[in-house]
Amino acid sequence: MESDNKNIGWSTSEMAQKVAMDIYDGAYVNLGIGIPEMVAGFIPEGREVIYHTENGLLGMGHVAEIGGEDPELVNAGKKYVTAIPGAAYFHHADSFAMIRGGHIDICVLGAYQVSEEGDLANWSTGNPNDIPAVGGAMDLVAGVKTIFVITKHTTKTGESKIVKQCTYPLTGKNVVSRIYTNYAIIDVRDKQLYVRELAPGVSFEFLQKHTEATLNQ
Amino acid sequence: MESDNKNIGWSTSEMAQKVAMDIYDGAYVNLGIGIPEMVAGFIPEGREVIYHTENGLLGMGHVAEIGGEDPELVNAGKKYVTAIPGAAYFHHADSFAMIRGGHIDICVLGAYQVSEEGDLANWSTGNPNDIPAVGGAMDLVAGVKTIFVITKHTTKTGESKIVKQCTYPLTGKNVVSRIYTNYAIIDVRDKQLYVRELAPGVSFEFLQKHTEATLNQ
Amino acid sequence: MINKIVNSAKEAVAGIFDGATVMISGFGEAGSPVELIHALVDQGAKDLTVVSNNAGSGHVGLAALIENRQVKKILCSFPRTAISVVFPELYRAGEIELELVPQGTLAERIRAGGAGVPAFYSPTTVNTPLAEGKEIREFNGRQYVMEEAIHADFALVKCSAADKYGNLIYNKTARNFGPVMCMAAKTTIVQAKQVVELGSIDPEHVVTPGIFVHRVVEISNPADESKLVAENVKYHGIRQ
Amino acid sequence: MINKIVNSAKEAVAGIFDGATVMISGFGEAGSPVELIHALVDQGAKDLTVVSNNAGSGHVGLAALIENRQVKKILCSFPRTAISVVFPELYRAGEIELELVPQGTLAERIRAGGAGVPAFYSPTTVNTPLAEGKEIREFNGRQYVMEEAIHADFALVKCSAADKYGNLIYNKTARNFGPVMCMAAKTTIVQAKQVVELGSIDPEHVVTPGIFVHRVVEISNPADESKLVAENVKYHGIRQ
Repeated sequence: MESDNKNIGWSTSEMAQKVAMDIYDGAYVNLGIGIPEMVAGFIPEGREVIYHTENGLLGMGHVAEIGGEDPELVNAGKKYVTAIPGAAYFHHADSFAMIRGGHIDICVLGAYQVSEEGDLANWSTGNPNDIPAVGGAMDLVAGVKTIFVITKHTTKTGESKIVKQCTYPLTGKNVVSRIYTNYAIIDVRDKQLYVRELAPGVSFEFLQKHTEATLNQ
Repeated sequence: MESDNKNIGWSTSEMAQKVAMDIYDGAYVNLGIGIPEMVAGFIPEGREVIYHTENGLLGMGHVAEIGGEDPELVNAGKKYVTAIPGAAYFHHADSFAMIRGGHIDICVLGAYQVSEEGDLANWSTGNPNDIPAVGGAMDLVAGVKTIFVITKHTTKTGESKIVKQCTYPLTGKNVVSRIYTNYAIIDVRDKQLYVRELAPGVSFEFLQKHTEATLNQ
Repeated sequence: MINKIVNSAKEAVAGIFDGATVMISGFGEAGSPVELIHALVDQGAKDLTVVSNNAGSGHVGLAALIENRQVKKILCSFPRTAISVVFPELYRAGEIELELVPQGTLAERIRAGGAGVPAFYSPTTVNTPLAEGKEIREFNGRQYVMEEAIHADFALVKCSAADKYGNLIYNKTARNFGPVMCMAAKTTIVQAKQVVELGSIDPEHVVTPGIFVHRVVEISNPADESKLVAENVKYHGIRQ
Repeated sequence: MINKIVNSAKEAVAGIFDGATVMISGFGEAGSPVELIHALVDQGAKDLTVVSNNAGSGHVGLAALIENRQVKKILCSFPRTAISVVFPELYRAGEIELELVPQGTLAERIRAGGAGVPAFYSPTTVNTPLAEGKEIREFNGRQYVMEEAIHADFALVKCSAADKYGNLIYNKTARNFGPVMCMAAKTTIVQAKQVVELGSIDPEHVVTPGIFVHRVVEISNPADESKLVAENVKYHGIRQ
């Protein structure tokens, strides 16, 4: 496939902003490490969202200011963070009870691959030289009510990340609700993909051409 | 069988005192409702014992003084109690994690029947007119390291409570370690009963005569 | 914006439907949400399945709910108390069902419901009549019984203080089943002795994080249920 | 009389034997009991199975224990960090075993170990390679995997304050695995930033009740592990 066209589609910030628009007032949200963390910066005015970080904090605030870092107050990505008034600390089993028990409303995660049926692969490329590491990803996709994926539409080498079948080891099967890429927002419904919104300059045909999976309009 | 001879053996207080003698310094102890509660009054000087009450308190103190009762500070028998310095409150799942997880050292319970093999029946007489109620008894016998039973040797009608096989519904199988009655202290070892101590005026023959189960000297 | 505080017990119990499963906190009178239960008596939902450690005392609280014939079935560990009169009468008359569950199993099954664990193994009840019909399985040479999670549509819970996010703290042994019940219900309804400002509960001291709580009503002078029972007060609901 | 306070980290880790299973608290550097781990490096017990969320960073703490070839196997959710060098090298050389466990499953398996639950069912890992070889079972139309409890001979845990009964409180997100690890070990060894008088921890605020704790040592100025890692400090033990 041809490589990513840099001139069309959304920037990473715009993608994060699109995700933020879909996070409703009062939602309990867990943001994955990396690009998903950017979403918090774009929540529209007037919406109150409570962030859960699986290492034991509900009511995570912004990243700690320089000089205000506490090595015992970190998020799941081990960044120094803060806690808002009304926050709560708890231990790991209680934290994952929130996740597994279906109490978290939305989780935003990155992806290596998402399949037509909403399968997600985001923890291992299957490369035997990599050290296997899973963290909380499998717990999140199994437990959180709604899983949003935010990812570049294609890999650096131009391959589609939205595939018929994941070739990388799965994080979870039939777990993704919506995919936000630089080209489009795509819903997963009844094990099929429906394009919800196209980025400026992206046509359905262009999108399908850059997508291995079958898309519906 | 002939009825209980009131003139020989230990009083209930003496039985409780005998149990107390076997509670070692530093033990975490759960006392059942009723006569077992008396044991706390007889712990020898110099021994520090921490009492667990399954409704969510470790470090239970004495019964509340008149006027000092707090309806939200009760023990498993719903008596108003106090908490010692160094106490901790917790919820029911954590409380029974202590029990089921084998963290409580000793539990002292009453009994309807104890069998030769250490089976305990103490929650139901099987009478269909009784309202069935089990509370925490089955959890305690399944989880606590050492189960002591304190009970009159015979029923009001003179029947042995230490039996070959329990006829009442079981609380647990092979769970009792030691039985304290008004006539004797009896160990359960390898599914057999061994007399450990006889009350004043009680001979082994007298004891066996009042005991359905086979006793070993 | 997030504000879980409602203005009355009536508002708090709104929407509890006929046939719902309702968890009710408390160990005997300690921690029993009397005002919420009485609001449910007034509200009138029936054919309820109630999950609670006991089956009520006297003629108030859970006993009043049972006496008002709103409860079809109860799951509890100890329905018999010195002053329980309502449940025993209906039970003997075959007018209320009972599922007897050991106290620790009850607590753990509720926690499992809240923690997304559908079933677990427990040593409790093995070789007793309460294990009948349940799967027995051996781990490391010991037998265990499989116990399934308990979920509820609603939980009625009493706590000492709450904030508008629904963070809760409790008082002494009135904590008991509250925290696990908050976790296991679709809609958790709490009566708090005090509603406090956001941030006044130290995040280290929160017992129930707000994520588990949906509605909070301040009942600043809750009735002492044990006193009501001792005084033989009867609650018949505001409609009678 | 009950007094769980010991005088040194060395005394605290005494008796940890070759082949023991050792749980180590911490999420990355937060909550990692560095001084206790270094005392264990000094003590020298080997062939250890370690249960910890990560596999250490830099050349201190858990990484130093691994580098000193005391660890045969590790159970963790995330052995790979930006600055983990020791584990990856030994793992690629086939000199250390890894059991990869999802973070929530790890926490729940440890809690199960402490709570007397030999196994439970979880939706996590179903249809993934990490469920391979595990029992799958359906409840209410959904598939779950059976997970077994994890127990340990010892737990090394860091907390913020402790009293002589072993009651513990923690600091912020350094709490993480501490409370469940305290429950699941035969001997729980704790380093506290402060040892306080009995009664100075409010019974409502205790996070780990003393029953789960066996030895406490005060380390009033614990190293900031993240700083040691950043400065590339290497801990080789006092014998070298």
